[in-house]
Amino acid sequence: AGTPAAAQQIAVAAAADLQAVFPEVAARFERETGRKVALTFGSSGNFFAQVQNGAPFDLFFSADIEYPRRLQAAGLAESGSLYEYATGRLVLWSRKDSGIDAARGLMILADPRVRRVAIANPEHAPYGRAAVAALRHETVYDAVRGKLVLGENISQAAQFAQSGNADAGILALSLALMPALRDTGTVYRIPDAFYPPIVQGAVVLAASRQKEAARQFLRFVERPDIQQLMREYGFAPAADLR
Amino acid sequence: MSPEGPHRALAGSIQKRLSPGFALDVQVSAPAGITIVFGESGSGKTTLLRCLAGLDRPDAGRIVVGERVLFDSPSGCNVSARDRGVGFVFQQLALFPHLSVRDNIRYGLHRLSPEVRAERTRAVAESFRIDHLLDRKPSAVSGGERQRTALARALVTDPDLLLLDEPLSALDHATQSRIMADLRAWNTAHAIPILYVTHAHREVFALGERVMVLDAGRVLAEGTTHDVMEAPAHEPLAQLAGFENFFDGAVVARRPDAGTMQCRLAQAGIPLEVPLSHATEGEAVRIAIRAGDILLANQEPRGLSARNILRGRVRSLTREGPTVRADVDAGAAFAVHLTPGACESLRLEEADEVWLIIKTHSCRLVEPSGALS
Amino acid sequence: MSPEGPHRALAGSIQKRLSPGFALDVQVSAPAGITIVFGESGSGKTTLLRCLAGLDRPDAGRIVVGERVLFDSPSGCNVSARDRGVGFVFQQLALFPHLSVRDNIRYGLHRLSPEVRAERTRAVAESFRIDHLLDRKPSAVSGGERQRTALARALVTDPDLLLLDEPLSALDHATQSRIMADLRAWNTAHAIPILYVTHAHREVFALGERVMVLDAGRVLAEGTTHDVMEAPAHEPLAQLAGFENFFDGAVVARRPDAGTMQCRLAQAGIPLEVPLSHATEGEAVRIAIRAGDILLANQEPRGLSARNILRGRVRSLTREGPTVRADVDAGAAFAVHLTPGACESLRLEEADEVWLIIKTHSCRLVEPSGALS
Amino acid sequence: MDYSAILLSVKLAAVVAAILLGVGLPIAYWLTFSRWRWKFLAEAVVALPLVLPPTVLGFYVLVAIGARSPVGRLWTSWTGHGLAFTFEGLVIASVLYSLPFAVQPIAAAFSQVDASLIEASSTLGASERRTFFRIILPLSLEGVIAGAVLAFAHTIGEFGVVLMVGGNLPGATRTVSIAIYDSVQALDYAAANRTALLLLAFSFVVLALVYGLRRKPLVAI
Amino acid sequence: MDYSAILLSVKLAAVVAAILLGVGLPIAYWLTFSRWRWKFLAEAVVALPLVLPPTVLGFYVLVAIGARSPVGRLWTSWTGHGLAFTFEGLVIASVLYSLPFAVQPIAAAFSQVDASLIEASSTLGASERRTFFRIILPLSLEGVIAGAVLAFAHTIGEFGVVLMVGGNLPGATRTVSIAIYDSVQALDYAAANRTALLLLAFSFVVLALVYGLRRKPLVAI
Ligand SMILES: Nc1ncnc2c1ncn2[C@@H]1O[C@H](COP(=O)(O)OP(=O)(O)OP(=O)(O)O)[C@@H](O)[C@H]1O
Ligand SMILES: Nc1ncnc2c1ncn2[C@@H]1O[C@H](COP(=O)(O)OP(=O)(O)OP(=O)(O)O)[C@@H](O)[C@H]1O
Ligand SMILES: [Mg+2]
Ligand SMILES: [Mg+2]
Repeated sequence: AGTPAAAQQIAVAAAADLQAVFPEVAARFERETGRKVALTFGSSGNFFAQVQNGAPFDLFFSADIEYPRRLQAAGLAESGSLYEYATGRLVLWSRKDSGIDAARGLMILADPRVRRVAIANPEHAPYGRAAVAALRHETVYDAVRGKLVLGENISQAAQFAQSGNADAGILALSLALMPALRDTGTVYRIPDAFYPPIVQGAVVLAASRQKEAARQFLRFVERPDIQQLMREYGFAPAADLR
Repeated sequence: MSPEGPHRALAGSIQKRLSPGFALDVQVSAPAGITIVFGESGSGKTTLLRCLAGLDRPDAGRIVVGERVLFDSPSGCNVSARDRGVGFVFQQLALFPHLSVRDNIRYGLHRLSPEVRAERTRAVAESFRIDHLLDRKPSAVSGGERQRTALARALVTDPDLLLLDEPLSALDHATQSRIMADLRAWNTAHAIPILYVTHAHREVFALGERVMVLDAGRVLAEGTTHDVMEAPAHEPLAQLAGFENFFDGAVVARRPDAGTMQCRLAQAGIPLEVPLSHATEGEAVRIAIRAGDILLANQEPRGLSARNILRGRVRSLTREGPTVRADVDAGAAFAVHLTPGACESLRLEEADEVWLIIKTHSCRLVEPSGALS
Repeated sequence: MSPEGPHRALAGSIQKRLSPGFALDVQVSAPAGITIVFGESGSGKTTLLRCLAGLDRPDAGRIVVGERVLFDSPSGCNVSARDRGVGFVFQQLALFPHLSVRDNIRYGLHRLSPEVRAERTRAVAESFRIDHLLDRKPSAVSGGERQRTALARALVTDPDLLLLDEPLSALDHATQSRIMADLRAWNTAHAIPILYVTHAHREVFALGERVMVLDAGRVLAEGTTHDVMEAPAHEPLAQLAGFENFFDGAVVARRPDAGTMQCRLAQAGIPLEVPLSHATEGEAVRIAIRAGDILLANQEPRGLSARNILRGRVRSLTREGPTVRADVDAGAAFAVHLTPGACESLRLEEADEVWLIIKTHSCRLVEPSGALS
Repeated sequence: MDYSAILLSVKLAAVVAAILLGVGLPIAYWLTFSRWRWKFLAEAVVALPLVLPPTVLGFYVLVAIGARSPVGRLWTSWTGHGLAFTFEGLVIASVLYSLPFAVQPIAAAFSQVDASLIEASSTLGASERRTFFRIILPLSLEGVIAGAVLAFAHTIGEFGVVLMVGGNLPGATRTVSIAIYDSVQALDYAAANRTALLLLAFSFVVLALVYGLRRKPLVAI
Repeated sequence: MDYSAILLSVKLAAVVAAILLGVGLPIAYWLTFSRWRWKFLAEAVVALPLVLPPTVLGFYVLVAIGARSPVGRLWTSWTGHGLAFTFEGLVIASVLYSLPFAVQPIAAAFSQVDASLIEASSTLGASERRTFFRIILPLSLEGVIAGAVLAFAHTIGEFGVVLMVGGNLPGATRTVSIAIYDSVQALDYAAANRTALLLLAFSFVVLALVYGLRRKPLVAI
């Protein structure tokens, strides 16, 4: 990462749920600044481990604010750079041909016709934790518990539901808005109050050699027009819930 | 129904091209009993056996054992090796390396009851003197023991046709003789056709009622051991049959009434009386004489019926296995075999003057090499 | 420095246990030249060769070729097979199946320049008549051709010691004779020790200056071919050497001045004059007579120096390879070999009355089987 | 520590290895001894599952056995429940994915068996079946062991396919590889290390037993 | 379509297969011919990398060669840049992970070579090296091909280890398997299918070439 050409480019590690929106964000940034942005999507847990071992990223947009926080505490992220750039939102999604109308809310999951419910793994995925909280909130958790199948991440949970192997899935709104799901399923927006906010945080990494450019991108994401774009893709601005 | 009857005989015609330089093209017929397949290295003996066993597919031909058609190219019939009921001893043995000698032997007996298997295995192992090796792997027995194992493995299955590719080549004479006796006894009891490939004259005479001689993929001669080996028609055959003396000559006079002809050898003009043939006077002939058919005397013999008596001088005496070979110069060079006893009783020494006594009927007229092919 | 000198000789003592039932324990010494290793199947010939070549490690012993120690158990010296400079023809050939005949032959020549390799390969292939097969894989040549390839592969490397395990067993007599002549010429040119395992008497007499006879892992006899094969000390050795007649007898009278003893055979009390030995009067002896050393006459012979003349009757006449075997009942059963020529000139028929003529010195006194081991 | 996950993995790997031997031996046999001209194309196809990332292969399998596929429907009509997220589904996916590991070494070993031994067997009246079980298979033992070990170990370690088809159900489809992965993702490295160590130790013992107890390499004649 | 990812994968797989042949042949040779009593333990160790989930193995490799490890620091002091998240790092991780796929079939093939041919070679004065290259290796060709194919195909398809050690950096360590994975994760199935199909087609051609062009199976004498 030492060549001048590479110096022009900001390497961004981004949580998997940003896969829909970030290419657009990066494109706009490039258009405005002429700086290229290299996006890498993946599991936040993996990024955390990689950053600890010297991954050459300038910025880390995590799906879970816990990871950037820890990086900052360990001195691996620039102190004070932590920024809550968005909040994830949950939906209940079901295939149109499954005979289950997701719009009827989480209670439908207790229906015996619903045999499998896909969520992300609550052990390490924020959307999974939120899904469990929402189920608890609606007091269907005990009824649904035995029906849960766990995806490694929220994307995989979506694949379970979308392929029809799970009758319903508790997914990220950002995914439900993607054409593959939007056109084929029924959706229920789970109220924000049912689960603790899925606050997503970003940091500039301490090892970055172009911190100024990294900060610039971070500020760019803060801009109202970009936040609006994020909203269109299913994210709430972090400030909304604070 | 006599067990020797033609109903168990092998009859076949096989054509098979192996390389641009070699093609097998033979008619083979073998009654019950041992037929020796004889021929120089590379003459196609193994190929013939492989075709009969169904391991190689002939390009064309037909193979019948008894009433059973094993292969017939026009009709596309081709019985698989495993259903041919053929016992095969491979030249390279092909013992199963991971099985004990016992398991090798009883491998082909899987359709029989355990008791019968055990009994047959025991019996054949005993008769081939490998019963003390039954639990060893083939890698832990000697070359000759391996050969006996391979033979036992093929014989024990009671095949309808037995194909043996030099089965005794790695054995000492005593063991060979014992196994040949076993084989003869087996043959009497089973009366199936046996093709037996060998290079050893010893085995030819000891075992074979019939001989089939191959040369360059063709049948050079076929018939009883006596006819083929004693009266060979061609020089190559004569060489294979162990004739050592070959001479060019010309017919001087025919004596149809006596059944003889007078010839003159090209070398030194030696006169020789030979059996009558179709050759006309003046025609060139080729004469073959077996070294063992010539008698040696250390004084001029008198009053003998033999018409050919030549004077010569011993050039050298060499011991060759059980016989002594004398090279005698009698105008032409003659090789003569004697027993060591005869050699001693004649008190033969090199450079001695001797007389060669050659019976008329020991002189065979053969087609010279060139006339063939 | 004569090439026959002891400086190139092989000397060794080898002990090796293969199984509870078999152990090799031999002293071996072989000067430059061909030493035949002879012995029945399973007697340890291959094991001996493998130890010499460094393929098996003796339990104890010492192996020296010329001045060079190849193995010495006390000092722990054990030169690896590849550094022993030994040429080995395996009984099972062990040709490399993925290499052409040419590449097999030149495999051992990797240290030479390409021209020398090519030339040597060409020369040896020509002399073994496999030059037309050079481009084929071993699987596409005949058994005898494979054997010639294996021999060529070992000879071409110019070894310091040559170990041949039945190298000609799959060849016809004519090819055998040609290769034996080549081998004798090669031997003259190279003057290294050659150990040559064979079961064929033919090869023993044609090639060997010296013979070493193994039996059950021990050296039964050793010496010049003549001494070992003509005057065997034991009955087993005599059997291996091709003696066919064995008789029990007892000494009747010793005649030290004549160098003879008068004996009487246990069967039918037949009197027989034999060479003098240490046996005392009345002592039991075992007498061996080679079938080829007995002369047959069809009328009572007169004025012969031979002292043993027995009257008998022909029981059967059998053709055996190049000789005829007559079984004669002369009180005891005698096997007699004649040449076919002699047989015909005597006009022998079964049941004819004949006289057996046995020279005193054709009767060998041997230790009976039981006396051994 | 998640012992049930370890047990499940071992069970899965054993079942998969056993099935792969059952399926892999005939395939390897055909690949080795068939004289079909275009056989090499089939050989290439056998190796193909390998080049797909496991999760992607898993995704395709998920679609193929899913409720909407004919296979899935057939299975559901038989058993009353879907294939996905069941042990059976895991087995199918793992068998597919590990097939090349079993077939390739076995086929390679078969092709090294001396053809003359096969000929000898047939002249002794043995059926193809008997020749296979008594001659070809024992002489290829090393290759068969290699294939079985690769299939077994690989199934223990595989998690992409398993995750995709299994759905991480504790006790049913949560294998030890997923458990370790989850611990790593949850940044619980200590737990991950413990489980990994246990798994390694166990696997080591199993493999050492396999290698230690197998027969000595054979020497051909 | 991400051609650079395909290229990268092919390059990685080729380099890894080549290295695995270089490393795997001696290891397989030792495993086959060594007379060490405890050899079977070493055989078990060789198969061990397989039983760990790839991402977990990748995680351990990352820690082992990462910026904070001695290996990583040494490498950085030599080359000026880290080992993790580079092509070299990918190579190391993949070699480790695919080692058993190369070693096992090769060792199995070696053990089937007729011992008397090795003896014959040594009596002809050949060094161990020459015997290996001229006799053992060619006679084990099928097994070596199987090992190389498994290593190659497996490296193409592997993504757990590569993801962890490589970090999915476009152009540098984003292999085609990760690219397909990304497409599936982004629910862009059309893109995933296109890339997967292309990859399958390409791999099929490569494998068919390998199998079609290899020499006929040899028949031992
Ligand atoms: N690996 C082994 N383990 C146990 N016994 C063996 C082993 N190899 C050979 N033997 C036995 O040792 C004896 C000698 O074997 P060797 O191969 O040296 O005999 P040979 O004289 O070469 O016989 P042949 O003429 O039949 O080849 C035989 O009885 C054989 O059964
Ligand atoms: N697969 C093959 N391809 C081409 N030529 C072959 C093949 N197999 C054998 N030959 C050739 O065919 C001829 C006959 O071979 P075959 O093995 O039948 O001879 P043979 O009579 O058994 O000889 P031997 O006594 O040496 O065993 C030989 O010249 C040999 O070189
Ligand atoms: Mg042959
Ligand atoms: Mg031997």
